Amino acid sequence: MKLLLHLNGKALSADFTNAEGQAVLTSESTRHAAYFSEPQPGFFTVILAGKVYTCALEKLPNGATEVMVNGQRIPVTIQDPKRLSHNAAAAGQAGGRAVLTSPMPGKIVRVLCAAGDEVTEGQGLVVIEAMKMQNEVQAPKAGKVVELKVTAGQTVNAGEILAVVE
Amino acid sequence: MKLLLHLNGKALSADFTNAEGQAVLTSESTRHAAYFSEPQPGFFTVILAGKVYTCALEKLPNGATEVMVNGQRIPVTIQDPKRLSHNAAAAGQAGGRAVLTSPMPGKIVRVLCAAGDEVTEGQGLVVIEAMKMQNEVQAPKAGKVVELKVTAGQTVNAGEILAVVE
Amino acid sequence: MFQKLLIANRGEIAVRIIRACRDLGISPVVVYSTADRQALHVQLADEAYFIGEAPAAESYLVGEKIIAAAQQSGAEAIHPGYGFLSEREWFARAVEDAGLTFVGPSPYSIALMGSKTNAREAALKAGAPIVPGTANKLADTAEAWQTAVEVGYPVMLKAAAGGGGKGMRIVRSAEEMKSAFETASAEAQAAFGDPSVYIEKYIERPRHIEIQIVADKHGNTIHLGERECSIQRRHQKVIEECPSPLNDSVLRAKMGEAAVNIAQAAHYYSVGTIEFLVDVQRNFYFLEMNTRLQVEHPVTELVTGIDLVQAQIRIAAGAVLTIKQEDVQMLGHAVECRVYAEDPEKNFLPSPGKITKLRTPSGPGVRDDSGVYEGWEVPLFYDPMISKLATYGATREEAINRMQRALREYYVGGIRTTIPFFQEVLDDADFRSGEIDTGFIARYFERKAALPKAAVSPELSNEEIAAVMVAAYDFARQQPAAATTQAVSKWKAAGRSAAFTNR
Amino acid sequence: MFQKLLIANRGEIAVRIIRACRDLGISPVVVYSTADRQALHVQLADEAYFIGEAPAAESYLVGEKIIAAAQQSGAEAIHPGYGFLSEREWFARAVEDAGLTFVGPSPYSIALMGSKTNAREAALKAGAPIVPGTANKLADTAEAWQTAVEVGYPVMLKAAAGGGGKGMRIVRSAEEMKSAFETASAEAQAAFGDPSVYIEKYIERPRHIEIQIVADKHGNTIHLGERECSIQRRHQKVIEECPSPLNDSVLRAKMGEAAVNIAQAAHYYSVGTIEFLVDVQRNFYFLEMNTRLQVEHPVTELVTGIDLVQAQIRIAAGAVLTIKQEDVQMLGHAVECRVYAEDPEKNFLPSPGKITKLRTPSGPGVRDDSGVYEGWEVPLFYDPMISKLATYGATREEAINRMQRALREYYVGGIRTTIPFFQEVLDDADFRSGEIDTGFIARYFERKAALPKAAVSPELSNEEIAAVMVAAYDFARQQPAAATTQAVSKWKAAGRSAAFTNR
Repeated sequence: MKLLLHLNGKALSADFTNAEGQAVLTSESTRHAAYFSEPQPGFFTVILAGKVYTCALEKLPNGATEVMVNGQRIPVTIQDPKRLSHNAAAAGQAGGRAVLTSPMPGKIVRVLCAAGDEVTEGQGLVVIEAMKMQNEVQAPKAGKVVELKVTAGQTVNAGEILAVVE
Repeated sequence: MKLLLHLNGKALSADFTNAEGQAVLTSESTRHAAYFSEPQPGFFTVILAGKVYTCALEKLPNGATEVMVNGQRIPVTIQDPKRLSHNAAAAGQAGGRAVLTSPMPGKIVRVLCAAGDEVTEGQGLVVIEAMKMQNEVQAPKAGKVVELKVTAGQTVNAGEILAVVE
Repeated sequence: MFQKLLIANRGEIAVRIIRACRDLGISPVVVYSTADRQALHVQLADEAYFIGEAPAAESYLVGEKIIAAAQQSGAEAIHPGYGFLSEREWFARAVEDAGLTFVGPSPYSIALMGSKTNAREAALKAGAPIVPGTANKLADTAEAWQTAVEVGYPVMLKAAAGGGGKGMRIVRSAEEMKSAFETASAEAQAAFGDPSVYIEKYIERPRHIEIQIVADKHGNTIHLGERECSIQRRHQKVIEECPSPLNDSVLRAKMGEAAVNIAQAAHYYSVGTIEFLVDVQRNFYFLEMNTRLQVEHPVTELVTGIDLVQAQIRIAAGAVLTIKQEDVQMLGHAVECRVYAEDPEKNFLPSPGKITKLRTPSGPGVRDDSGVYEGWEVPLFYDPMISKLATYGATREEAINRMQRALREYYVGGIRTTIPFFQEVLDDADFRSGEIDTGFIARYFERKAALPKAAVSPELSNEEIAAVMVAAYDFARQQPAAATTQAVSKWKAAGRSAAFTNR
Repeated sequence: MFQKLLIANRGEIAVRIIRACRDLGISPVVVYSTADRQALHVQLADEAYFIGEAPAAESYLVGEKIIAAAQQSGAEAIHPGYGFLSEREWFARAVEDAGLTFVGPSPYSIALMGSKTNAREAALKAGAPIVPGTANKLADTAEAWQTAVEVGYPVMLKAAAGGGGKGMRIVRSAEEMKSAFETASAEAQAAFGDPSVYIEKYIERPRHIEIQIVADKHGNTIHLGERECSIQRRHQKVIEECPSPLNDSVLRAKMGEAAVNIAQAAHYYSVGTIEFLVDVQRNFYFLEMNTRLQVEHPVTELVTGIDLVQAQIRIAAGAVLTIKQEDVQMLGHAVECRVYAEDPEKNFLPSPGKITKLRTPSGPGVRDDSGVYEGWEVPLFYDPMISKLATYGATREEAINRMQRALREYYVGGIRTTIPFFQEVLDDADFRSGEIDTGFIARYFERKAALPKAAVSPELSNEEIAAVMVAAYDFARQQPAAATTQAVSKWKAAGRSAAFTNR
């Protein structure tokens, strides 16, 4: 089948087939043949001209796909409207507007600013705690806190919006 | 729900419920309560009055169920027409008729008798090989080989009928 | 010897203590919180008792619940592990008052050495060199500023009740003091229920080297040599070794003697650790004593052949040390890497969550002390360490090579871990040469950032081809059958052939 | 040292050799058959080459294919592992003729010692005591009868080209000879491609004790002490120890010297093993030499600290032995259990099939050299061993206790294994006391059969209650939703609560 792929800053169109454990990837008119098997669910062995590549498939919460190949993490995007939109949503920055998102799941232990505050770049705005470690989320730019979404004591997920600085 | 159970030579009727990780088994008007969880598929933790029982569920090819409890293998049969019929089929002996079945998956390396032969009890009839080990299947009783189902070179599964002695 | 022992902890250390109990023929009993209903330590124990909600303050830090569980189970002793209640004098006392044995030092020794301020005074009395600074708990930022000026910047803020780097901050100027003081106090409060912090001089490029002590209740005290713990991030150890790459038997003897003196001055029994800073001239300064088992105890076990947890339990039961100082042999070399659920690419941010796939290393010279399993969801309430991986070799090089081999075999899916970080560090020239100090990781990341970015080659590497094949295969099998019949039929074929290859 | 090495084997030993390569910085290359496309050794290698169909005669026994794969990959050496081609003179010669290095002894030594008949003569020349019998290959049953009468019953039939108990039969009377001779010859043919068998005197209640030899290509030969391998079923080792429970340093020195003499008489280099029988008076008789790595090598590695596979590879590369006989230290005690895919309740019948669930042991003193993973289907074409589990302790008791702990943690679902058997044997009084010989298992099963059956108690034990709960839970969740709505809703609830406990 034909695919549109993006990985490591490369965009390529490719044709992929797999039958009887033999996979063939044709891209830029180059043909790559491999022995292809999935010994455990999500765990693959790809043998290219004798070289063994042990691959683990990882689906990220945001829907993106990463493949660990011999310990090297390679993000791969395949043409798929749903996922592309996802990725769009993930991009937090928009013009002069800076959206602060939580870098990890955790509990808000302190809020160091109030809506309307003028803040300087690097100023600590919120302190989050997870696994006994406190993490201070700082203003990515100088400006005004136009939105403050969290209060001390509440728990947040990774990527959840904390505040907006304009 | 009500169940009819057979295990370790005991037959009992019991009522079993499980909600919010709390399991209750009532049998012979005795009530047993436990913390019940399945940390991995088919792998259970049952805590009875503080005592921990790690259980692994095993489905045998013949449809029977066995539970490994802290390393002890306990076969459990629950009223279920399908399985009961299975077990009936499994019982090989019928009157003066002795059905020889393969004790393991493997390859028939030698057939030591022919259909119609008179054989003595304990006489070797077929030699099966698996994992580099040869195993001689012997006549369970003296009598006549009325059926011979296998020939040298073929592979058989565990429980497959090899011959019938009458 | 005890018939039954309760473990007042969780995670990998609870599993480690369960194993020591099995080796001694003792029946292990554990406790667990809501978050740990399906934890590995519960599955491996003989008995398990529920003690409360996920936050430690409602479960693993509630002494009465733990002692009640011990009494309900009929356990004769309680092992506190590390962290949680392991260095709380009141808990050790409460355990003894309940007629049970505390597997650790006496409440007196905990009170004396558990508080670093008292410990420094004790060390001075024992004639051990200490780091310049004052042992006083700071009342407020004002006092912090004043003390810092007396000691001279840079200074280190430390939690008085602390350990494991929680509540520690380097302060290089007066400006940094206020927020550092507040964060350190808050962390100290969160981690130990005590916000007290104190100040000491910050020594540049120090090695963190500690001495393992073993002492019985009959006055016999020996040391099992040193551990090098200089590889730290956020003042918390991530890689430890035994012996130190310095492997200086003269220094070992001097530090060992100082450590034994300090332990004896504290009337110490059980296993314990005296931590020192060693400067570039190989002067050493007493830092603190940990009156408990250390995370990094396996490297000492591998090199000395002595099981420290078994020794700790035997000592608690009143056994006399059978091994003399001169009997202690250090053979070969051991390295430990702490596998944390953290993202090394994001400044070691915690990465709790479900372990979707787990492959653990094994084979010669490899020891994996893990607290997790495939399918386990690492809770965000507790310490991020999921396993301590240790390797042993005849030489430091062999131990490191085996660690690289083990890390290569180790795969944890679904969460980020420090494994890729270790794979890079273990190949670092400075690390290989043993040129390390507590500033190693900071410099390592500076070096790494300074490296020129590799240009994107238009060619697909084999790794990229493999990645694309896997992603494409997964993408295709998710398409509705109708969409790509021809392809789907092929997946079916592949499925069949895959099935065949196993027959 | 080699840059790249090809491993001409499969299963756990291929994985073991891969790990040694990693430790030495050598790139491991493997070969695989149709049945092994998804095998663990393929997943862990740097390169893997397909060499044919599942039956060994079409793949792992085809020397040309293996040498061709080595040349294609650019490997400089071939490690044969054990079994398969490891003791085939022609293969060792073919490897050298192809300009590659054979990681093992010279073709000359293999030819001399690989055939037990020649080996017995060599041992006699070296002045080592041998078991009464004749070294001649038997032409037919008639000659077997005649020779047996000369030696005197009971006698042992043995495969001339054999090892590992394949093609061995005890014969206690003339009546048993015919079928025993035929089966032994057939097994020898199947296992080694050579039906030749010979006869020797069967010694009653002998211990099987072997000496590990290490010799370089420069004439340096040392021994690494003994291994006790008396626990055998079907003349194949299942439990091994180092040192022997006899732990007799005088006997060790005598046997070691005899072993070194035999090895030197054979101009032997590489690692190798001299097997002896030891009778109740502690007289020892040369049995055979295995001119290859042994399955049970880990127990020697754990006690001496020497990596035998690394040593073997270094020696093949021409390295000089740096360790002298007097440097060899034996510290502590190690035990190995061979985990076979066999049903101990059915006379150890092979139990190939899919491993539906796998939990492997870990922690202090535990080493699991496994060749399988969860989801792997154990093929019926090859040896049934799926893992060799070894434990180490300061004493024999600690090593055994740790083995019990490890076996308790070990769970293999979907197939039967020898794990439950080991758990029973390790608690056997005779085994614990070290009162063992090659007849141990037979007597063990007699003792077991003689035990009175436990009466069925009407009460449900806790184990039975747990089993019933699990079976009932599984039964209920398989019912169509309509059937038991009320129940099903509860399963849903349980599902939810289960989900919660992980958050």
